[in-house]
Amino acid sequence: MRNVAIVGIGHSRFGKRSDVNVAELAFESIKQAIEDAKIDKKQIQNVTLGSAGGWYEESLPAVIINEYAGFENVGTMRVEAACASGSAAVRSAYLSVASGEADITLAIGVEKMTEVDTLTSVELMGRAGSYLWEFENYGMTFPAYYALYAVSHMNKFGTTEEDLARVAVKAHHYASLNPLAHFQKEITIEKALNSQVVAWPLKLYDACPISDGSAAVVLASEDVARKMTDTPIWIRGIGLSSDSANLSKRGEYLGLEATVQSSRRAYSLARTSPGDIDVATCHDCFTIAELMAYEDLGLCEKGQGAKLVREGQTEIGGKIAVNPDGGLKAKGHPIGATGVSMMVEISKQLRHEAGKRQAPIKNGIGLVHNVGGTGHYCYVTVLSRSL
Amino acid sequence: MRNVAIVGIGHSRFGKRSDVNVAELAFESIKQAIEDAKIDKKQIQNVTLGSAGGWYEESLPAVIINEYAGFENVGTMRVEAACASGSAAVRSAYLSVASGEADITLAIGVEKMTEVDTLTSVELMGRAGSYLWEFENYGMTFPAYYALYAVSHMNKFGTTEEDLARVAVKAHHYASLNPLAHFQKEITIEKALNSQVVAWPLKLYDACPISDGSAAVVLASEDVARKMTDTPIWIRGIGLSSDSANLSKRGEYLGLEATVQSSRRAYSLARTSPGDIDVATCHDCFTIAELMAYEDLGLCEKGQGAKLVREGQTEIGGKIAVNPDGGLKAKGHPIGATGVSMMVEISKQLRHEAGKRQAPIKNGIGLVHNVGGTGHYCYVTVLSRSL
Amino acid sequence: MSNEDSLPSRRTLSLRFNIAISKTKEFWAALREGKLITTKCTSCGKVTFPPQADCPNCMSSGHEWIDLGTDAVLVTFTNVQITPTSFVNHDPYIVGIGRLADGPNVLAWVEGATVEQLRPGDRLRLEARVSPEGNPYYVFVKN
Amino acid sequence: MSNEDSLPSRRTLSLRFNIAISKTKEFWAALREGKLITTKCTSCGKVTFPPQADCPNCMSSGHEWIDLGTDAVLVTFTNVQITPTSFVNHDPYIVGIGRLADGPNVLAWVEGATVEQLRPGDRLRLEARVSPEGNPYYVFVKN
Ligand SMILES: [Zn+2]
Ligand SMILES: [Zn+2]
Repeated sequence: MRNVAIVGIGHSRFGKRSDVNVAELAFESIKQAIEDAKIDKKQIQNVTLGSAGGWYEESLPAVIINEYAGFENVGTMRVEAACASGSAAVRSAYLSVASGEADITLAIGVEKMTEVDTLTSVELMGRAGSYLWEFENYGMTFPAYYALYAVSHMNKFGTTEEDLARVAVKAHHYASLNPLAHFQKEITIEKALNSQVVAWPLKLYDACPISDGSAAVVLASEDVARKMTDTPIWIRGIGLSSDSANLSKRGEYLGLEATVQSSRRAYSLARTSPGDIDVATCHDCFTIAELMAYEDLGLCEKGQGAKLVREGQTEIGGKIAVNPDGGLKAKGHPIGATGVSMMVEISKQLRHEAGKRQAPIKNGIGLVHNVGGTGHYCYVTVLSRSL
Repeated sequence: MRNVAIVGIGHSRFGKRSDVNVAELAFESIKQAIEDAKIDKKQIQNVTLGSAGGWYEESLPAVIINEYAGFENVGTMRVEAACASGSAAVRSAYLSVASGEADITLAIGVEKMTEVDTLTSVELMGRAGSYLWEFENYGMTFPAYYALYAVSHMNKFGTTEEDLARVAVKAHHYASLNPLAHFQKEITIEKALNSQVVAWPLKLYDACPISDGSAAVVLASEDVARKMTDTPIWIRGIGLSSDSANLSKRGEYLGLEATVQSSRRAYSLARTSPGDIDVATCHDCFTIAELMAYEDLGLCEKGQGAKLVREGQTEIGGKIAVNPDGGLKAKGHPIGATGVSMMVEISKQLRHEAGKRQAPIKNGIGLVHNVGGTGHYCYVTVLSRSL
Repeated sequence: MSNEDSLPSRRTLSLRFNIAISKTKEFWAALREGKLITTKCTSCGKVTFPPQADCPNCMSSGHEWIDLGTDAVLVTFTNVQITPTSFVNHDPYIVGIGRLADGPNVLAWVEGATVEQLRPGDRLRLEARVSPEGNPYYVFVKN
Repeated sequence: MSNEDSLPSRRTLSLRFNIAISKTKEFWAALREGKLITTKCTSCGKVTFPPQADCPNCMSSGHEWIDLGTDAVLVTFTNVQITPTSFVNHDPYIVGIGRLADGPNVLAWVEGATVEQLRPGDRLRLEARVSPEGNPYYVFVKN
């Protein structure tokens, strides 16, 4: 297996992007990534798009985007792993290089979610479970799936609504330092606690917004990467796992087994452990998801997630900086873009290019945790500054 | 890059399968493939699903199918390359093994198309171009896109409606020998010529039916494959390419450039040439597509496709047996299943397990040609009996 | 065009799926008669809910239908306040996951209590219902 | 349930997209006034149709709007007899691809001839139209 590095990164502004269609939105990141890698786009041998689709008019978005960006006769496909589609795209581009099929590949993540109205968006997300048994008769929604976990976690471990609000406050704080984030303003615990209940006990400020956005990374083999840049960011290991489609088949609703499994595989591949990680993006589509991620990734013991956020241990300067970009919660969560966006953020952090939200980098190791659906998929990627 | 073989194959009956949902349909192939490979399903390290989706109720079909088949905590994703989604799934499973990420992987292709009515299906396929510029205002359909090629080809090369009908007659003949095919009866040239015009000059019998179906293959690394089976079928090269989303950006409408590019890459990787191939599955979603494929794959000179079928050179016993399984045209074309189904058929042919439709195998080399959309994607895979 | 910056499509994509239930029609037929049953593999004994004709454990397709049972314990729950388009005329509904005495979990609406009155561990009873459109479904009722 | 083997879903997924055209609104505004224009890259000179604000050749975003021209030659065509759901009230329509004198190809409906009267090489004229719903579009008319 060949070593593979991220050698170019691009990231659009996230938010309600009614100024662009899906191809124009993807182009913003593609252009940046290619310029950052200082290559000609003809050097890219294949393009993988991560996009869940359904929210916008194009049903073959990979070829739409390739045409718009001027990729001709390039190998391509779209991958879907729900909200982990972006990481799945990066894995595909990675395997192409790691196997020797290609030397330079591009992974793009994009979603244009605001082409449909909000309740249609709620419907599209609610259908992303086991359709007949969860949606047809019971109208489950994405917040409702996570609320089932929140109630169980609160009941078992004493996690409180204030604890969830703390995660939101942290996210909005860092988003206010990230010019590409959907939300640009800080919030207070009171504001979060007093927001509208969406799926009890989860409130509006416990949930990520519906966002448009894109991100892109150029990957290269070791030989090529070393010639291209002084700051390659190495992909040290990608662990992937999954769980049942139907939530009723899960265990205790205290955490996501797919996160446990995929992170253990990633740590093993990268020969690292949670204590070595300087900075992480955790999949905080809901505030409860971030607390469960701390536990499932092994950043703390099971049940101690709330304690970690109460003590500020996941802020910049704490034990480990989590979601210094604002996270899904406040940066936004354009579904297919999220995993690639996380790779971009960790690359910036490891390159010391994160500006006002730079975390201290000691070991040079970062983590990307990207969940699809309600733990249906999980992809965990370990990145590092050196091999 | 490690050598990779197909070591297990499975294939459902194609047709209007109102007796099964998408998971039950996929299960039929998965079970066969696992039994054929003589493995325990726990040995499978990751599962890639090829499915275009949209025709059936599940929006996360990969996890739905994994749950139904009892895959727990397995790495997984869905890939989409329109009608080439099946080949894209096989490539993904292949790269996982070739890179060393996994030793045994499973690629599944499935589509459950008959859960919507026929005109909705026509709509879903028509939208699979450049939406605003081809569908919103002009209502293009899938037959219409190919009809643009047919008219140009007929005008330039003198290809006739009878030539197209000959392709249909050949397809139905072989389908009648394939118990898993959608259509089980032979047709005549007259019947084809007199069928309803769908998109002039293409008629009902120029078009593949709307089918449900699934197929699956187990892949293994060389070391593992040699221990598992005496008849590994080696994946010698996968070439992939693409073309513009919007048909107006193409050249002369005489062939698919994506086929030309991807086949040249596949031949080069496999160190083979068209003359060495014993048996091929060509992407005949429409009769004109098979004739163009002959030319674009280099089985004959440009413009000579009709001559090849007139002379019977692509029948079993001719220069090269093309679509001995009945092809998309008569076996059926459950979109995501098709590429995997092609791998299954060529594996059966190379293993001498194709029964009444067995082609003579001289060089032990087979070809899978799988187009996505109207040449938007193309994947060409070379398979062989020996390395 | 209502707005120069966007073009509302004139074409609505309407998808209404005809879901195949042939292999589990016994479940729906029994439900219509007020009974809750599910599948048990005749090869390995695995009980599955939702019912499935093929065994996820041993991949055998031999199965028998057994009573699902109706006594359950509430594992977790939520109250869906923002409902999707196709439930837009519904009042908010409580959804819970209950663990049946005989094993499998079931996700369903919970009736007979407000969200404030519910706690994990509460005893529930699974009951058959028929929707106004005539579709059978099932709910938990708090004892 | 109309049939024991299938369960017609009670939930229709209706998707109608609000397509962003902000970056090419000049095209749609001109079309509404009967004029056909497109984009030309101010860095490399690449002319693109459909119009796009970012250049597929050099990736620069600087562009100007130029006349597309209206004279075209028919390259290929078809007659769509089986129409999709959202065109179900339409008569069959002829779609052609025309090559404009100044370069780019355009796909549009062809008016002024039956399918039997058309041949590749026919001369066409590109014209602006407005749909009954008020949406601007363009068609080829056979000269
Ligand atoms: Zn069993
Ligand atoms: Zn330019």
